[in-house]
Formats: sequence, structure tokens, C-alpha cells
Amino acid sequence: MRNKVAPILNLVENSDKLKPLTNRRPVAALPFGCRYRLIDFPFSSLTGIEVPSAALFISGSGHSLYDHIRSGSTWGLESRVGGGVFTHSHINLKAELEGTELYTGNYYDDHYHFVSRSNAEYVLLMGSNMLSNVQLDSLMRFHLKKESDVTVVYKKIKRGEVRKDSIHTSLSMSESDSERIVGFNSIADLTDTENALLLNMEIMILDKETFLKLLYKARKQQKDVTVKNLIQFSLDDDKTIFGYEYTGYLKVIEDISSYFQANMDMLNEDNFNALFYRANPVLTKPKNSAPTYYGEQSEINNAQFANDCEVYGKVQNAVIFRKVSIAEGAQVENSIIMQDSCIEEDVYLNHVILDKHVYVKKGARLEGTIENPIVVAKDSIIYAEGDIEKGE
Amino acid sequence: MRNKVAPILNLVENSDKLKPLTNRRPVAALPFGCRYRLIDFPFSSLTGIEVPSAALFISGSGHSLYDHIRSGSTWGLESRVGGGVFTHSHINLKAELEGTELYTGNYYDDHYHFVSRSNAEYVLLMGSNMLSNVQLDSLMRFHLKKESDVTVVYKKIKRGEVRKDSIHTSLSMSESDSERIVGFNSIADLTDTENALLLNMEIMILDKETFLKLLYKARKQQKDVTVKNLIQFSLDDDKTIFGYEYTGYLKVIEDISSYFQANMDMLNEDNFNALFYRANPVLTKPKNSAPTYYGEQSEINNAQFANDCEVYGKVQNAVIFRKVSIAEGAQVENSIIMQDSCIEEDVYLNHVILDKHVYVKKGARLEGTIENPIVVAKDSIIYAEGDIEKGE
Amino acid sequence: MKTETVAMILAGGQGSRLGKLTKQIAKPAVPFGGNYRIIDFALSNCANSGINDVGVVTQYQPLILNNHVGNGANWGLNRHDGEATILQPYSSMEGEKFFKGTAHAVFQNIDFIDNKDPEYVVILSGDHIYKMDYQKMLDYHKEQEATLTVGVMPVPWEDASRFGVMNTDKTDRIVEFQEKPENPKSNLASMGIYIFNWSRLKKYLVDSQAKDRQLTDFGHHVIPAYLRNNEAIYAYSFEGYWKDVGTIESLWNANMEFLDPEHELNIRDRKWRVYSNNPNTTPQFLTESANVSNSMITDGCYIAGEIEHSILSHSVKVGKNSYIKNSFIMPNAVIGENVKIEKAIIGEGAHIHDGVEIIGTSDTIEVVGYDEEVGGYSDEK
Amino acid sequence: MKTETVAMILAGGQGSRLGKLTKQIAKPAVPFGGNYRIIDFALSNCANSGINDVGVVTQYQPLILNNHVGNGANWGLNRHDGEATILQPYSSMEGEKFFKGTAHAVFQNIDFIDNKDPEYVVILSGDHIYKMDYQKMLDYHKEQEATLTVGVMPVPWEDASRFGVMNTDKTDRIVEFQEKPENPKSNLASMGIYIFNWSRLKKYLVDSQAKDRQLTDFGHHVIPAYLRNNEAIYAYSFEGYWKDVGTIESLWNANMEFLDPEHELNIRDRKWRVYSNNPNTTPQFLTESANVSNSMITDGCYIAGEIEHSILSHSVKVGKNSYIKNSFIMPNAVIGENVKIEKAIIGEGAHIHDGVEIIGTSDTIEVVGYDEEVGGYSDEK
Repeated sequence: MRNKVAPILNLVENSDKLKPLTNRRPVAALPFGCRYRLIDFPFSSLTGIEVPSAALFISGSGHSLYDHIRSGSTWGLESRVGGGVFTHSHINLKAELEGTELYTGNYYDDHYHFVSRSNAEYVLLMGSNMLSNVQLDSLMRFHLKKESDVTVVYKKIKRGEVRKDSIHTSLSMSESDSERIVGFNSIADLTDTENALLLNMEIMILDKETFLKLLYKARKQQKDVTVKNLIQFSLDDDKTIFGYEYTGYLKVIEDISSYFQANMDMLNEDNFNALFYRANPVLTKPKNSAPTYYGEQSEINNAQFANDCEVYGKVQNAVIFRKVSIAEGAQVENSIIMQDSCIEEDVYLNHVILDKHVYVKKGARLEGTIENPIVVAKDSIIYAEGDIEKGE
Repeated sequence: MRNKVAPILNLVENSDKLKPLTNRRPVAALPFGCRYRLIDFPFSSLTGIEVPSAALFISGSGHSLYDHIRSGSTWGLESRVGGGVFTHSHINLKAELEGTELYTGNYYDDHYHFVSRSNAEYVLLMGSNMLSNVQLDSLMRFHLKKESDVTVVYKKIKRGEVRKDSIHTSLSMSESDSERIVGFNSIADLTDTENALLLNMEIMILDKETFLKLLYKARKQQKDVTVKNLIQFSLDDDKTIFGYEYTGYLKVIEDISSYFQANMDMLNEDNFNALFYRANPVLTKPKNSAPTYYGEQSEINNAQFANDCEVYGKVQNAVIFRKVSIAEGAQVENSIIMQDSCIEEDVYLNHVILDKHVYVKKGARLEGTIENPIVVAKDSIIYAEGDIEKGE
Repeated sequence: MKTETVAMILAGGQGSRLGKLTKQIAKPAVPFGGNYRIIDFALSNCANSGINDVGVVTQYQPLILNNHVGNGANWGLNRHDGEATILQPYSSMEGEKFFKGTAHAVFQNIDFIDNKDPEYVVILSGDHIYKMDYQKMLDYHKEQEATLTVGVMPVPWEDASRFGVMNTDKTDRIVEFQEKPENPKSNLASMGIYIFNWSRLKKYLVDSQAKDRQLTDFGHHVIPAYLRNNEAIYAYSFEGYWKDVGTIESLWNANMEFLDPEHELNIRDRKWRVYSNNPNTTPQFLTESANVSNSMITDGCYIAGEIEHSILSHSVKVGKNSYIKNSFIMPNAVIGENVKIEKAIIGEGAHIHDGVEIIGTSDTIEVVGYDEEVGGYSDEK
Repeated sequence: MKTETVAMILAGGQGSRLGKLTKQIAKPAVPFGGNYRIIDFALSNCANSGINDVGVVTQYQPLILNNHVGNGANWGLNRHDGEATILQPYSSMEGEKFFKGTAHAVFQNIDFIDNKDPEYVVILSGDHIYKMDYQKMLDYHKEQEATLTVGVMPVPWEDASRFGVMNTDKTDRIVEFQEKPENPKSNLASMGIYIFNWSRLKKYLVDSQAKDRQLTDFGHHVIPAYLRNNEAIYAYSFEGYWKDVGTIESLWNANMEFLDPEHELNIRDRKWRVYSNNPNTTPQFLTESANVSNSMITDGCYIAGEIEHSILSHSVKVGKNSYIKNSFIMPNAVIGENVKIEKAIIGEGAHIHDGVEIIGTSDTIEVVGYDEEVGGYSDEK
């Protein structure tokens, strides 16, 4: 009953550099780790606190997200007694639909109504592109103990862990109080000498009243309700902003390379345990499935699989999603194979990402590099001759 | 296990003449009959047949619909074992969202994938603007018995029951077989001498294969997947189309007047029983509620109420939604009062539609006519001086 | 996952003083207030107190009760961190196990509680009409470092001898327990609400089972045992509306009180809602001949008669020229034309035929049972 | 709403021939095939046959079983027109009621079935591994205008004397029933699957209860009574994989058969899926030292050892240099390093410490119980 939190998930996240994987899905719906989507991580972290209802801001139709989230019951977010998941499609354009007006949500009103009608006392903002597993109850205790107006989650990282031109920001702390945030910079603007930085993880907690004040500012200035902007408004208003340090596994999913690396990271036991076993259990939409069958001749070496696969070939350093079949004589290395893909005999894949439902014909070979893995779009067919029949 | 049906609900329905009630909601989300929305009627009729999953085509964000439908569990449409409700937002425009591409669904592909992946053998098309309660199991039996390629539901109505310029259509039957459809006309094009007509209720059933063929035609000709268009394609292909006659309550919700009339119709016991008690039980999203309290001085005469109201005044020929309070001395006649509205002392309302959350201040008077009821937009405040503070 | 608190709602009792109203269904499933069953109050209290892990112990005629409670979704209890679980008698290697008393029912479900691994167990009855924040009582329990906290209510001194009474010292520590004492030393009546430290209670129950199997009832056995062992037992005073609706008269009275729009329970309070399993039915239809005053009517009702100071539960039909006063009508009752009902309780699905009069007296409340048919020619076998 | 068919799954039995595997849980809840519990097959058959109204009768150690079945949502049974309902012993005005046999369990739940008002009742056991379309059997039942149809399976003549055998005439009408006959006249063994016309069965059960209370078991009492009264009883022949996993050996055998990718059950068939309550856990992690062949592994497993021709259920850990062959490992078992397991069944949550060897012989299968600890120094009390 105490410390109820109203989370707002901003899922209108830049996905340009993740194409073609994001051609038809937002970053939040990206498959990860054999059986998850990125949204599962923030959603699962919500199970650590008391959440009467959650708001999602998405762009476009969000079909893949709706299909995954449904009622939110997987994460205990469905409730017949008020609450549940409210989804707002933020279509930021002048839309005209043959004669009828488009029922666009009103961006600021949607925020306002969600928060003001919620019976929560606190508001939490987060996104889905910072792959991590944050213990929000501990964040909440920190926020209360510090009597902070606003608390923002950060992690100490090396410059090289994000893109040089990253769109994310680095926080600056007060010299007198190393937990107090006094400013931030765009990572892309940092000088080359700055090697370590405090990454703004774009997770913020604040009380309802403070949030509504900052929302009012955002509306007045017609700016997006992002953590970055709210930090700026808070600084403008001389509010106290504390930084809460996160020390668990983190990967910023900002391009194909970081997405690939995050999946490969899981093949390291330390990373795997840090993400899955050290904080909240990670929940995903349950699927009915059979165990995975490994044939007589299969050879597996450091790989992860979901249920429902049939494996007769060689798999090394790979992340294999549900309902994948790998035939005898096929060899899959350093690759991500998404759901429903079929790999025939004598195929060789190395540094490859197959999106869902890709068919790799007998004898085909694909070889990318760690910096530039080959990405094969959904529903494609790959022939031995090197032809790719595009899925989209 | 037999005769599974994949329903496609086309909820991209014209709502111009229903404004301001449809400013922010599609026709399907229009409140009706104290505790329902129009979508409840087609959804409830689906409970009569075996539906593994349903597809909804909506326009825009569909927030009000999502909020109402959630997982579809109210109507038994949620299922953990495959299926459930798939919603496709059909945004028929070139959308550009600051730098990122919009994740528009693909209209024809969405239809194709939904139907071809479903394990149903039949496809059902319906909308929400034909208020009725059709027994789909009986439609199905008729369709099978007739060995029809396509079956369409119609009702015999008088010309005056729909608008002169109605966008709906009238079916023509074969002279040799009065159940066989051989053509249709726009109602607006009918000559003045035609007084009776066979209204196309825009409910169609056909087998999967036939549907996919017609869908292919629609895609080729870039036409919408509407019952009207599919009838045309079927006629072009010389398919047999049978008409299934519906004889229950029907109201075409095409403007404020018909919407008002439909609600008032329910105050007639015959209509009420025909819609609610003769076919499928009508299910709506369950809400927790307290009984309605009628005070010492209340005077009620032929009226319907939902739970959670507090009534101290006079109410006659009115339809009152949830959480409405009507103070002593207030008088409400021939009106529709939607959820959360508050009517203070000595108010007089006659032929009025109050949208949700309207506040009518002490002594205010509003009087419309049966042809032109006054519609007060959501969240408005009405003062005794005749001022209306607009809610939108 | 470790749970802090598990609530056990003891809903297995028959409630025999409710006569024919509890012949086919358990007392906690008896309808109340138009839209509720009695157990809704305890379940809603759990949900509103943030206790999502609830065991509902049922035993007597549980079909309707179990169906009503389900997995607790209607009370918002089906969260990732909890749900309502129905617990019924079962057999094991040690034989068949019916519940012999309140404490014995908890003993039999030790496995269920141990699976949740809670720090505290809240023991509740499914029989009472009240709103209470168990979390506040739990805070008190922790503050006092109690091993047992008992919910008590001050009652008029003259009534105290009808209750189990807790004598406390100045620190609210309970020093003596008197069951229906002739000369009560205190007016603090036990509400049958207990918070135990689970590991401690479990030890008592297991030890007793191994020895003499005497700890079958909380009031009669467990509290005295705790007192004997000088456990830290504290009284937590509740002040608010609380009613045991264990008799026909108290059930009728509680319903009549409930009608008052100023009733202390404040059923319309959005901050502490009383949830139920609401039926999906049509709106209330009050016809031209209807006449309703000072009454509660519920969805699905069809009213063509006159209703005065009464509660009509959902889906009740009242024909023309019928008159209902000071009565509580349970769901799905069908009342014909020219019927007169006063000071009565009409059971679920009862059918009162045209022209029948059912009129209570100043001393007695008339009761018609579930599915009972009164008047008319019955074609049924 | 009127339902055509209600299925009653009798899942109350202990299954004592499974020894320590059914000490704490009922046989239908025993894990099977890596991702399932035995009852999943009957529940999935109901769902796939379009029978959504299912009563699951439980009695013996039902906590895990009840929790597994829930409201049937995982099998798609929670539709508007049905759901799974757990039915357990309860008390009533007539006293306390444990289920004394298969037919008695149905008798005790007459109210539940009557509420659904079905035409037909399908009686099933929760103990068998098979896929069967009950709808086809129901079609047959209607065609024959039977009052009882019994599911039968041809067994080898030499085995027939171990079964209840149905002797039929040329029209497949059952004319005689022999329980484990020395000289069987037929090789059609009863599968314990019955379709009854409900009103007829109810009359038999109620009449018997009023008289001598003799009809407690379907095979021993009800079928003979139907035969005596010359009821229209027909045999419906099932041909397909069907296995009663009532002993350690048959459970082990069935699991080993299940491993075969060409197994008749075809667990990967999307048109007739076997549903279960799938845990939310991590992917399968096969490390550099893992070596897996001809085996089934399930989500949540962490494998650093060698696995040959075995089934590992979800969330099993296997340490380095351990070797598992021809074994069935139940969920959440933890197997240390340098362990050798052959021809064994390892119970849920068992802990096999480093260096232990568990090796079955040609005659016997080694069994480790639930939560059992083998080897190592135990710090537990």
C-alpha cells in the first residue's frame, strides 16, 4: 500500500542504426537472449515495486508490442481492480485519414491524466534501450533516504562502451557531493581526453507533484517528456537531483554492433548471471513449448537455446531462439538465430544475425565480422549460390 | 473443434455525423445502454461460435478501444494457447515521425497473415455500427446448409429507418431464389418509390480459401477489405452469395439522431428484451461497483440506470450510465447521461446527451428536441446562465 | 520468492445460525448489500492492505464460494507476487484430513504457508462486515515486537460477557483471556483477527500435533497456550464499523444499516473499495409503474413495483403492484405481481408467485430460502 | 448456459506404486517428458477436443496439482463457455465427504455437474500418457445411441488378463465385462475412459446412494450394473500410443520412448499440442565443457557435463565432468561435478553432490526422491 509508483515507459526510441531489425518493430520489441524482448527487462524490474498501473508511450501501431504485452498479466500489471497497462500511441504528425479525423492521443494530456488519475505517489520514467536489471525498490529507498526531489540512475562506464556519436548523455556531479547531479553533456560532445563517464541511464524517479510541475514546463516549451529534458527543467528550477549508481550488467542498445555484442555477452557466465540472477527474475510472455532435442551427432559448445528447437548440427558461441532447426552437417558460430528459422544441411554461418523465420538452404554460407555481423531480414530465404530472397 | 471462425472486425467506420461524440473515440467505442460500448455487441455475438482468435482493424491510436477490450478475456477471446485479439492500426497515410519511420501495419499483409496463420476454416467480417445481436451459430449453420460460397446478413427495413443519404447498401435478390444475392445498391441512390429495402448489415461469412482469393483481388485493385467490396468481387467471380435474414432488433448508428433513438429504444421493453435477452448474452468489461441508491424523494419513471449512481431527483425516459449523481429537485427527461456526470439541484434536462464527466451546475436548463438532441462534450461544465465551458 | 505476509481467511464454517440460508452454501458466500458476498469484505481488506497472498480455507458446501473467489483476480489479488488460493480438505500418507477447528485448519495447511515462506501470518474470518487496514495492525505488531497481536474492539460493558475478552496491562499487552466471562474485567472483545510470527506459531502447532493434538482452536487453545508461555501478545484496538452477521437478525440489521447513505462503511469510497465478482448483466430497468425510494437497486433488476427502504441484489424481478419494504432481496429472485414483502430476507433465485404476502413481525424476520418457491402451482417434480 | 459435455478428470489417486515419487504429490502431478506433468495429457486432450468445461477431482496431496491446473488458462480452458474447476472433498449438512472411489467421486460432485447441466459426461483419468480426440468418441456415442461408451484398446492376447476386458458383439456392443480374467474372451482392454449420458448416470448414482451405496467404482460396480440393466454400452476402439505410467519402470520407459524424435506421440505437432504450465525461466545454457547427444533439454538448464539419451526437465543444473545416461531428471534438480547417473529417475529439487554415483541395474531403476540430498555433508538440521 505504500510507495506506489506510476511508471511511464517512453518507447519512442531512436532505432535508425538498428535497421533492418527495427524496420517493423520498435527497439522495445527487439528479441534478445533466446526468449526475451528488450521490454521484458524494464517490465520485470517493475515487479520489485508496487505498481497500480503503467503507461506506455509508443509510436505507430505498436502491433508487435501489443502482441507481446497483451494485458500485462505476465508482469502482474493486469488488474481487474483499476490499473493495468495504458498504451498511448504518440503520433507526432498532422494526420488526415480519408475524411475522418485521426484519434491521436494528446501527448501532454495523456501524461497528465495518467499520472493525476493514478493513486500512486511517485512517478518513474524509463525506456527499453538500456539493457539492464535495476532493483527499483532499492532505488526507491535511496530516493526517500536522500529526500531528493528527483533521482536519476547512472552507471560508470568507459567511453568505448558506447558509440562515439552516442545520443545519450553523461552526468556531472557536484564537487562537494559526489552523489548530486549538477549537469549533463551529450556523449558525442565529450572531448577525446574524457575516458570514463557517468552514463545517464534515463531512469528517473520523482514524486507526483514534482513530475506534474516538470510536465507543465515540458508542455509550455513543447518539449518531449524525456529524462534528459526533465533533468534540465529540474536544474533550471534548482531542484535537488541525486544520482543512484547502478553496478550491474548494462549494455546500451544503440546499433547492430551493440545489439550483437549484448547477445554474445550472455554467453559469458558472469554477464549472464548478473543480468538474470542477481536482481529481479526476468519474466516474458509464456509460450507453450516442448523441450529442445539434441540429436546423436549434435556438437554444442558454449551456446544458449530456447525450448522447441531441434539440433543435429554444430553450434558454437551462438544464441538460438525458439523453434529453430539446425540440420546435420550445418555449423553455426558467433551468431544469433531468431525464432522459426530453419538451417539446412551443410550450411555455414559465422557472425550472422538471422531475424525471425529465415530459411537457409542446404550448403549456403554467410560470414560476417564481429564489427559488422551480417543481418538477414525476417522471412528471407538464403540459397547456397549466395542469393538472398528478401523477406520485406 | 469444428467450424472454427476467424473474425475480422472492421472498426474503421465513418463517424463524421456522430461528432462531437466521436471526436476522440471510434464508433465502436461509443457508450450505449447505461453500461456498454457498441463493440460489446459484435464481441458478444462471437461467444456463440468457436473463435480461436480475432483481428481488429482500427484507425489511429485506438486508446479508448484498447482500454475497453484489454486482453479480450471478457468475451473469452483471451487465450494463452495461441489466439487472442490482434489489433491492427490501419493508418492510411504517409507518416513521417521525426527522423524515425512509422511502424505502420501493412493493411493487406495484416489481413493475409491473420487469416492464413489462424487455424480457423472460416472467416467472418463484421463492424460495430449496426447495433444488433446476431446468432452467428445459426448463420454458420445456414451457410453450411446452403453450401454457399459467401453468406451475407441482411434485414428487411423501411426506407425511413436509415438516413436518406445513408452510406449503407441495399441488397437485391435473385427472382428465382429469394435467398440468393445478385446485386446491391447504395441506399442514397434508391428512387423515392422504394420504401422497403434489404439492408446489408455488413456481416459476411465465407471459407478461408474464398476469403483469401477475394483479399487478393482487393489488394490488386487497392480497395478496402469491406463487405461491400467483397460482395462486388464475389459477384464478378460468379460466386454464390446467399442472404441470411436477421429479424431481431437493429439500429444503424449513423448520426446523432439514430444514436439517440437507439438508446431511447431500449426503454421499450420489447426492444430491450429483443436486444439483450433473445440471442447471446451481452458481455462488457466488468467494473467493480456499488448498487445504485435512490433517495427518499427520487421519482423514477421508465428509466434505466447502471450501478454506482446516486439519485435524488426526477428521472423520466432516460438512460443513465455509471457514477452519475442527480441531486434533489433536478429533472432529467428523454436524455442520455454518460458516466461520471454530475447534475446539481434544480437542473432541467430534456432531449440532451451528456458525454462523460459533464458537470451541470445548479439551476441550469438544457432543452433539445427529439430530432436534434443537445450534445454536450466530455468534461464540459454547464452553468445556470446558459454558459457552457467546453470540455475539449 | 519470500513473502512478508500471508493471510489465511477461515471460510470453512457453516454458520448454522443462519438457518436455511446456509443449507447449500457456506456463510462467507451468503449475499450481502446488493452486490456482495460476506467474504468480499475480508478479501477487499487484504487487497487494500497490500496483502496479495491469501489462502482461503473452505470446507462446508464450497462450490459457490470457491467459484466466487476463483484466483482472486476480482480483488486484484492475482499479482506476480501473490494470488488467492482455495484450500480444502485433502488426504495424505497420514490419512484423510478434515479441518477440526481454526488452528487445526492452519496446521493442515502448513505446506501451503511454508511454500510462501512468510514472516507473518494474518488469520482472518470470512464472516465479518468491516473495513480495516491490516498493514497498520502489522506495523503495530512489529513496533511492539509481539509474537501475537489480537485485533480487539471496545464493546459496551454490558455486552462484554458475550465475547472473548482480552485483559491488557498499561502497555496494551494481553495478560488474560476470558471466553464469555460472567464478570468481564475488560470490554475489549476479540475480533478473531490475529497476526502471528509464522515460525513461532508453526512450532506451537507442530509440537501440539506431536503431543496431544490439543491446539485446534485459536481462541480456546492457542491464545491460552501463548499466555502460559508468556509470549508477547498485544491487543490492537480497532475503532470502526464491524459486524458479525452470524444470525438472521444481524444479517437483516446489517443490510438495513447498509442502506443509509451516511453509513460509516462508506461503500462508495474510491480509496478503499469493496470488490466483488460482479455479474455481467443488463442495466437496471425501472418501468413506468415503478416507485422506488430510499433503496439500493443493482444491475440486472427489472422493477415494475414499489420498493421502499430495501436492498435489491442483482437480477431481481419485481412485478406490477408488488410492494417491498424493509427487506433484503438476494440475487436472481423473481417476485410476481401483487406480492407484498415486509421485513424479510428472500434467498437467491427464490420465486415468489403472484399475490403472496411475506411479512415479518416486530420479533421475527421472514426468510425464504434459496431457490424456494412460494405460492403458485408448482409444476416441478 | 447449457453445456453439451462436461469432462471429469479423476486425479485424486495417490499412485502408490510410484513409491517415493508420490509421497508428497499426487500421481497426476508427477513430472514427465521434461516440460510436462502427467495430467497435461488429459487436460490437453480436453482442450484439443473442444471440451472446455472440466472438473478436476483432487484429494491426495493436491497442493502442487491444484496450483499446476489453476483455472485451466494454460490449456486454453478459461473460455467464456468453460473453465477448469478443482473439486476437492468438502462437508455438507450430510457430513464430511471424502471420495471413496471413481464413481463415488462423481456422485459427490453431482451439484457441480448439475450446475453445468450437460447432456454428456466424459470420465477420464489423470494418469495416462496419450493423445485422443474425445469429440470423435462422442460422435460415436451419439451414433450408437449409447447410454455408455467405454474407450478400449486392443492389447496383445497374452497381456489381456492383466486388464479389465470388454467382450463385444458384432456391433461393438459390450455384452460382458471381465476384470483381469484368467481366460480372456477378448483383447479389448478398458482405458478407464467413459462417456455417459448424464441424466442416466446420475439416476444410477443417486438410487444407489439411497439404497446400498454400492456403486463406488466405475469398473467394479457401475459397468456391471449397466450390463445387468441391459443398457446400450458400446466399445470405442482407440489405436495409438497410450501408456499408464503407474510404476517406476513404466514411468522410466515412457520417458525413454518419449526421447525418440520419431515417437508416435509427436510432441511437436502444432495441430494437437500438449500444453503445460511453463515456468518463466532463462534459456538453456550449454557451456564449453558440455556434451549433449540424443537428449531433451529444457529451459532454465545449465549444463557443463555430458548428457546421453536422457531427459532433463526445466532448471536442472549439471556440473563439470558429470555424466548422465538413460535417465529422467525432474525439474530443479541440482547435480554437482564428477557425478555419474545411469538408468535413474531424479526427483524435483533433488541435490546430488559432487562425486556421487547413482547407477541402475538391468533389473532396477534408481530413484532419488523430491528434494532428496545424496552425498556431501549436509548442514541442514
